Amino acid sequence: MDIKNKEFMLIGGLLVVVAGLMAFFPSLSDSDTAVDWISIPLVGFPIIVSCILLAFASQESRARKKIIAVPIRLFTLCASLIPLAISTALFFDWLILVDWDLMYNEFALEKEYVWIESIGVSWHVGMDGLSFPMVWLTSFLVPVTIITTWNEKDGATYHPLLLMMGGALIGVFVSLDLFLFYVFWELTLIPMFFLILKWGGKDRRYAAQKFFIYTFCASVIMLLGLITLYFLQPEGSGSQYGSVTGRTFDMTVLFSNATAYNMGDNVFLGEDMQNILFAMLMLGFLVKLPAVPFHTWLPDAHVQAPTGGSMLLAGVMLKMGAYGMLRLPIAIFPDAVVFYQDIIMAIGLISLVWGAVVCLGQTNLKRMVAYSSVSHMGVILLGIASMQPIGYAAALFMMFAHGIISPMLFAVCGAFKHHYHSMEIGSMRGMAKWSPYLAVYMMFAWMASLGLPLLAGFVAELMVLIAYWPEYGWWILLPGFVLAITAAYYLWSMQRTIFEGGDEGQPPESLNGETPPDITLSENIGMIILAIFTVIFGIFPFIALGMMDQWTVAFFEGVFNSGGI
Amino acid sequence: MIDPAWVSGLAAVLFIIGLWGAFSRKNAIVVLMCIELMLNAVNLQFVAAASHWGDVTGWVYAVFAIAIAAAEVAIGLAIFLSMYGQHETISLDEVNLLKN
Amino acid sequence: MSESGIIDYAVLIPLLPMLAFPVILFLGKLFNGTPTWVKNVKEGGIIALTVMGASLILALLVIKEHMHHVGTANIFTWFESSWWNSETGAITTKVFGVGIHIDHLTVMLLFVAAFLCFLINVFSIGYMNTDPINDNRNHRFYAEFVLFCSGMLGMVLADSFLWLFIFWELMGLCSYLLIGFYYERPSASYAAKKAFLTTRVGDVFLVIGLVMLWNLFDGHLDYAYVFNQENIAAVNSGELQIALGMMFIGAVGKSAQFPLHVWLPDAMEGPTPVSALIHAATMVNAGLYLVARMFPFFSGAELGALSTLAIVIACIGGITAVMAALIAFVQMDLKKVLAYSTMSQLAYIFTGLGSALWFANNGYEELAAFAMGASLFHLFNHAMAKGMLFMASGSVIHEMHHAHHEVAHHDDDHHDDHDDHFDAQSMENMGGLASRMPITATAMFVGSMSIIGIPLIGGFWSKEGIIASAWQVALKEPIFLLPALLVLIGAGMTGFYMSRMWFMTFAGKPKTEVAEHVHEQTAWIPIPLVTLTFMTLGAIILAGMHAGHWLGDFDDGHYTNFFDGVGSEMEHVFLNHDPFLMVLTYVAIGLSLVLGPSFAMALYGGSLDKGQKAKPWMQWAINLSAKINKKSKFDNSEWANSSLAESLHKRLHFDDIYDAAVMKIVVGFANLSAIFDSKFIDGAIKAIESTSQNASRRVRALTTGSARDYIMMTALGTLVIFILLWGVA
Amino acid sequence: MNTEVFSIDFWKAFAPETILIVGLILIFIIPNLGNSKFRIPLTKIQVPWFLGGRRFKATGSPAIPGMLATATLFTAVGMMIIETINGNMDTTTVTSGGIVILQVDNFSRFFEILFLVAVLLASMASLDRIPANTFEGKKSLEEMYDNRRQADFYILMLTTAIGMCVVALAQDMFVLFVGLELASLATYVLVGFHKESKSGAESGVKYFIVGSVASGIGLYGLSLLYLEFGSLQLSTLAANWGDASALGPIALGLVLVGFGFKISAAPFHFAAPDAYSGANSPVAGVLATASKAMGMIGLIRVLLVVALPEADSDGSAIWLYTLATLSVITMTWGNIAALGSTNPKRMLAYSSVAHAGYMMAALTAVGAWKWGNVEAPGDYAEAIVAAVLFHLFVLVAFKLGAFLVLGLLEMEGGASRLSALSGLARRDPLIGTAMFIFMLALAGVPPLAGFMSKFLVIAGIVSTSVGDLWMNGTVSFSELHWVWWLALAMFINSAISVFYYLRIGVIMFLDVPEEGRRKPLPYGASIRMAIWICLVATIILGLSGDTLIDMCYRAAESLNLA
Repeated sequence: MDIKNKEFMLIGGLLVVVAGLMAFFPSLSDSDTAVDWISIPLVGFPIIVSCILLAFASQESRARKKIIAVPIRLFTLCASLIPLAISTALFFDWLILVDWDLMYNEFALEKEYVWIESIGVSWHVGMDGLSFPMVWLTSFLVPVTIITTWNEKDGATYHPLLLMMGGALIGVFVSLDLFLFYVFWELTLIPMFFLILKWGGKDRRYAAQKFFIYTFCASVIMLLGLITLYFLQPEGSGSQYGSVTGRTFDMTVLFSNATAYNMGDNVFLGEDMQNILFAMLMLGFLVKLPAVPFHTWLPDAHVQAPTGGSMLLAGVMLKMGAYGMLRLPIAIFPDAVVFYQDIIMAIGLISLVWGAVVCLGQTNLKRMVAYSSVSHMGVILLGIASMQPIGYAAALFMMFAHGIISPMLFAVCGAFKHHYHSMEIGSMRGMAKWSPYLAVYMMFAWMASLGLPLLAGFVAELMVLIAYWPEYGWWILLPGFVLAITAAYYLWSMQRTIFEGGDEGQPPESLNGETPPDITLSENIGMIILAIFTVIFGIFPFIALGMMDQWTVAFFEGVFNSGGI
Repeated sequence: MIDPAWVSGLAAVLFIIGLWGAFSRKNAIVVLMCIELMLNAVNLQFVAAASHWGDVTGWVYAVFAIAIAAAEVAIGLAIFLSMYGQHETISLDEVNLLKN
Repeated sequence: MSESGIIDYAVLIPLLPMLAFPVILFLGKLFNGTPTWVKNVKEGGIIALTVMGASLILALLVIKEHMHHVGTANIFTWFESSWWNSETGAITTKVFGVGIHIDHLTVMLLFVAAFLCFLINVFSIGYMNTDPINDNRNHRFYAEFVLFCSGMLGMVLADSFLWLFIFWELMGLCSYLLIGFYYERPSASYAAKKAFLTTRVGDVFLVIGLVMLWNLFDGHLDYAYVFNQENIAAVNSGELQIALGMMFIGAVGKSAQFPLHVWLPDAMEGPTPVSALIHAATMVNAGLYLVARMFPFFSGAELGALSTLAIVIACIGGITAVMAALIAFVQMDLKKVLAYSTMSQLAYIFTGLGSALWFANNGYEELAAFAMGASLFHLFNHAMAKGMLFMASGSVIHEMHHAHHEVAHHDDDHHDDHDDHFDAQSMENMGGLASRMPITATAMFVGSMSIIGIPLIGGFWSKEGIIASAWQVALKEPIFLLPALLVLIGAGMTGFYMSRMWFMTFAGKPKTEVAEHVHEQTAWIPIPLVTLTFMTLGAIILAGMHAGHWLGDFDDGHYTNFFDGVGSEMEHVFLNHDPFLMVLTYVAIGLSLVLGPSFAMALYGGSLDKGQKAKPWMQWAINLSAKINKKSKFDNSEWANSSLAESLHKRLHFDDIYDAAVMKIVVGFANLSAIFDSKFIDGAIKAIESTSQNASRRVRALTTGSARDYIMMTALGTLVIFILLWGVA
Repeated sequence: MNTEVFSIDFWKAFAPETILIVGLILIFIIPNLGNSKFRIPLTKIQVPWFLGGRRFKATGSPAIPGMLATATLFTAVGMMIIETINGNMDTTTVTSGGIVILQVDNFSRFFEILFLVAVLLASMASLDRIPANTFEGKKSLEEMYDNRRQADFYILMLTTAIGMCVVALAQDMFVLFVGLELASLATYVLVGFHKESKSGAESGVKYFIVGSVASGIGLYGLSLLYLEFGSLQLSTLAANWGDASALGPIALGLVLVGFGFKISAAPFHFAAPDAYSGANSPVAGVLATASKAMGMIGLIRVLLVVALPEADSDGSAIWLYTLATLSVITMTWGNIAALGSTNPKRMLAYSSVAHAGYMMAALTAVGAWKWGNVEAPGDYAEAIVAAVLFHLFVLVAFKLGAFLVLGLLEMEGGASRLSALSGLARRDPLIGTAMFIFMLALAGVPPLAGFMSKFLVIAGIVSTSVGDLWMNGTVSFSELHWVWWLALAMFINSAISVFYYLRIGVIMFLDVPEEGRRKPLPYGASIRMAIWICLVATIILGLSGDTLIDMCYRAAESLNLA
């Protein structure tokens, strides 16, 4: 690339940064003096850093790219550790004392800067018991993903994309403004789209587009719901309110409006209005989750996505759907929740059962794991349909636990693809002989995913079942049936890949007779970190569950008790 | 004096003939003539309306419309010429490289 | 009511092995193949032995301390959960903790578990480390083994049903790993999967049962709360029965009872006798433990409300007892005979527990205590005897292997060839080993006698108790006649198949060349055998301690005078004041001692080779068998070829049916679903895409390229606008 | 402030437009400066006359007209921005003989800025796209052609700009139409400018023919309006609209056709894809942005200023259903057609049809005007108009940007197949990324300007459909005005549109460059600069559009709808 382009790039990079700063923090100075721990360190920093790295790397020649990949990788890793360090420190009160025991509609570390004044958009961020675990999870998964996929080709652009993804995901979880929320919601699609498109498998063209379009379609419907909701709110005046529209996108205002209206026997908006808006918002979230029958983008995206992409996709991106449900429609429309309770349950149950049954019919390892995600996400819906704090806490914990376990599942799948160039379940046998480490991690991840006690997934599943029984009684047999099916497909896939095969094993044909290698050191490190945390949260679930339980209690106090059901 | 309504009616007829001709004829020049017909209908209409209202602006409008029509003819013929240079035809039906 | 003392350290009993699991695994991975690791640490065996020893010592200390009173300790809060009352809006928070609960039941199981695990560890150092096939992977075995022990000990010590279940699942995992230890063998891999899945089916119901129980008891599963009689009285006993029934299905799966028994014999196909031993002697007790744990519910609930469940438990037990014994008749594989025997004996215990629960629920406290005691005592006896039998069988198989290697080595040079078809486990290849393996033969002899219920030896005491209890219930509740009759018949059948096994293996002439070269080698194997032999024989002492009255009289302690105890126990058994029970006793003895063994001797007895002599305490039996065998000329070939025998060989077709059901229905449905998913659900999405592409083609075809058409469309559009404007206006 | 034509105040108010005209004249003159002398008749005195003869080397450079045009446009647009940006600009009305001809206010200035920015960017891009070559050395025929027509091209560009400015300023329907014709006639030529190619000539013909018919129909509509009301003054028409006879709607429909062609609404859009694909990319960009905005001015004037019922009346505009139908047809048609299009320029053309549909949907919502639950319809109308203006403005950023990227590709060959774009991101990551961002903006992905504009439009529609219902507390869904469904239609359509926008991205990032396009892109400093400006505007207006939104609001307010 000639020198002139670099000038463009430099100017452009500078402009982007300046624009970003100007746009995001116009009133940084006149807010109160407390340090903003969220905006820049958790959200802005990863995104800006990755943008700069991408701009930098994209200008280099192919040969130079290989050379600069290593320093960029290292730099990305270091950069990704900063959000992790900060979110961890916030949890343990190392930086400042954070009171996580919040009432409904109270947020810790809340910050608000006016952004687009005319329509009442503000950069409003904050965290509570619902979002903080997700924020931590994201900041934790990004470095782990980077480590696990250390050797991915074209790392100079790959790893910055992961970092950007992390920043955008955290942005979704911390935003307390509907507009901001939607912006980040869509922003997550772009790095993922590129991850699939540039590092994906054979059908990546199809998968990347399907992923993008499918989820985009759903979220525009959601956006229409949000806009309608926006205009149905009473006008007000204040810095959050739009100078032109007189309404605000501020979620906290929305929540307090909804709560105030729902008080007593009243209903926020009309009943059919509630139901329709609830359905519109839920549609967006259900597709993201994904729930059957909106799930078919997921297997395609997963199978084609590179390992790192899958890890973040399954680990955090799917949870955005569940997070959104709990944050918006359920919080705002408690009466609609009651109205739709059985339908939510049915969708959850169908997802659960269908996902598991289809898993059993898959022959591709990664496809199977992808469907298992569908199945596990159904559990979250069951928790929500239970209408009990324990069910909600279970859903939250499921999000969290699945967020740790599923990256490991996909890391294992990725290792298969990376080292054996095959993810067909039947194409190899006895790989434990050749890759003992991989076999151990596979076993571990599979067991964790099928809900083995003392690993993170179990508590969530158990709590969901506990919450489910009093509401739906003998329907519980279906989730129970799924527990067995889940075990069946996982064990079946292990039996046909890492086991059997005689003394020498049967490496897949795609290796062309080469000796099958074991996983690399970086994969090893990444997976063992995930494994350790799976065990930690399995044995000591209260670390995360305590906060979640507090949140659900506050949520029920604030939403359903004042909702006057 | 002729009732302006008659003139208007004539204008309408002219207009419809022009429009009809514009899409029923293949020859570009004829189509251009049909367009001129439409513009002439407009002129007639303006003049008729001006006399109906006793307002001088209508005539001014008509003059301007004539100017526009003249410019249009000039540009149109130039464009047709360049088309003929390339396609060696002025039949509109045969000029359809760009479609779909 | 937490107290300080040794119980504070009780948590270490499961914790130590659990911590040893990663240690052994990683050390093994690091030092694999180095001489120190192989020779001195025995590839992790010594580490395992150390922690198991420590656990055993701790366990003994705990047992000593808590022989007489219940101890509990809270460790930490596991999670909190909140419930919302939609009527009142009240939100209550339930705390669920982790803790330790030690009572009589725990003490007994804890001893069995810790003791057996330790012995198994000793045995496996002898067994595993001498087989070249295990080189460089023994550390995996020991790691999985200690994790398994951790599960077993944790399950026993847990203070709630939930933690019981958690450790129960942990054991399930380890059993999966151990059965599939030789993962490269398809049979092992298959058996492992089968074991896990079959027990998983039970576990699903167990979880559902737990969930129901949780809701019944207002968010509590800890024994301290749920066993509180007031709390039990407060719940709906109908629902309680269903919940307990669900949990019982879990126990059925874990303890390999009909109809979820199919995994246990296959688990024996897993090629390590050690893992087989672990399953048969220890893990299967988990189901029994769970059912025994339910006792307070039955005594606390409404009279008679739960008796249906008690009957079901007993019936399942009775059916399994006879079914397993029947299948054991035709087994040739040494370990499989033992496996079926395990199933059958566990079934006895279930029947005993069923009777105990029935009594408890119908207000017969004394009888309930007796039945319960008998059942638990049988559990103890069976665990000891069966542990010994498995070790002995392992010893036999191990030596057979070695002998086979020697023989094969002499014959040709393919000494590392594992692919030949010699089956070291088949009894058809054995015979006459009594003189060549004296210690093993003795152990096997004593163990078999204990299982059969030869008077005064181990299992006799408890088995009589169970049969008596079952019949006593049957007198009050006619449906109970079914299990009562079945266990009585089963006693005779036990006599047959156990004797058959012993005689086929140890008596008669060696059936193969290999069997002639067998001799005992390692020092590690006999130690546990001898220990257990004495434990089995010593059961009489426990009997004297009124182990049979364990449950009811736990706090008083009846064992002050040992000889009085033995005497009264003997009197109780042989000269019962109730004539019915006395007759029953003799019928049972007759069946198990005379009828069964006689048939076995007649069929499989025979004297040893010339010059070979067994130890005197076995020689008489061999001689007797040779005599009976000669005299009777009993021919069972017609029966052996019958269709019944055929289906017994096929394990009464259960496996086939289950396999067919799973493969045809479940997998078939799954495959159809996968097709449906991609063809229809995803197909709908694709159809939208292709439809819109088609539409696009059509719409673009309207842009014909001809300017005239465009003008016409413009004119048409003008018309449309008119119509719309006029239509509205 | 009221002024007469050519008074002092007039020149003050119309300084930027004057500069344009001066610039135009300069482009006529400067290249023709030479050493020619004029001999005074009957004498031998030769007075230097400077026009013609042997051209001076300095002024005769073929690069001069482009520079001049760019500088003129830049100055004019700069003056306008400085005048408008602070928000307190005066309204100047030009009257002549009691007839209001032009009016400078926020609305007209807004559009003038829009037009001039678009033309400025296009002419910047054309500096490279139709490069001027020095006279030294041997030139190919093509290069000679390019040199010859430098002045023609920029004259036409400036003429277009001036015509558009007149449209923006006009207060009389006929003046508006004259401006429209001025701009149109210039664009007809611009479309067919590349007359050495078959497609260039063909596209010119088609655009001309269909455009002439459409403007003929529109003009006829005007004459009917005049017949009905006796005046074409906007204020008069608006005041008397309520008393119109049946001729009113007929005239309205005909005028609608004239403007419908300009904004390329279905079914008057057919010539647009052909014209865009045959024309130079920068010109096509101007057609898709500025020309469309010009049509929108007409629609706003006719529909909102003239044909809206009085604010104190009850009920919605007469054209409500008509426009709703047309908008839905237009957006769906555009998107569906674009879906399978394999020519990027045609695809962009169809997408611009779809965008026209979106804006028509917004106008429809204004037409709902004063239904039961709207107390102050002006507020809602202003919000929607502001949204439309915002949309039109940001379209200049990303739609023109996309065309300019295609223009860059045209410099090394054609850009009429999707494969021309393949591997673009690999060949030039910056341009590839810019194009992708333009595509995302077109699709309406946040946080880009395209999202913001679509968002505002939909918000406007929804706000009208909700009206003052929120005051009731409990709102039933059935109480909403049906224009809410237009918002849904828009969303569904923009969801469809993602498909083809994304395809461009996939092609750029995934595919291998086609044969003959392996080398780096041609450089072209000014076209890249133009692209770069578009890119930055796309991002910044998405992130922080407040200033622009305020401008749009002020512009909408100056329409005095309520």
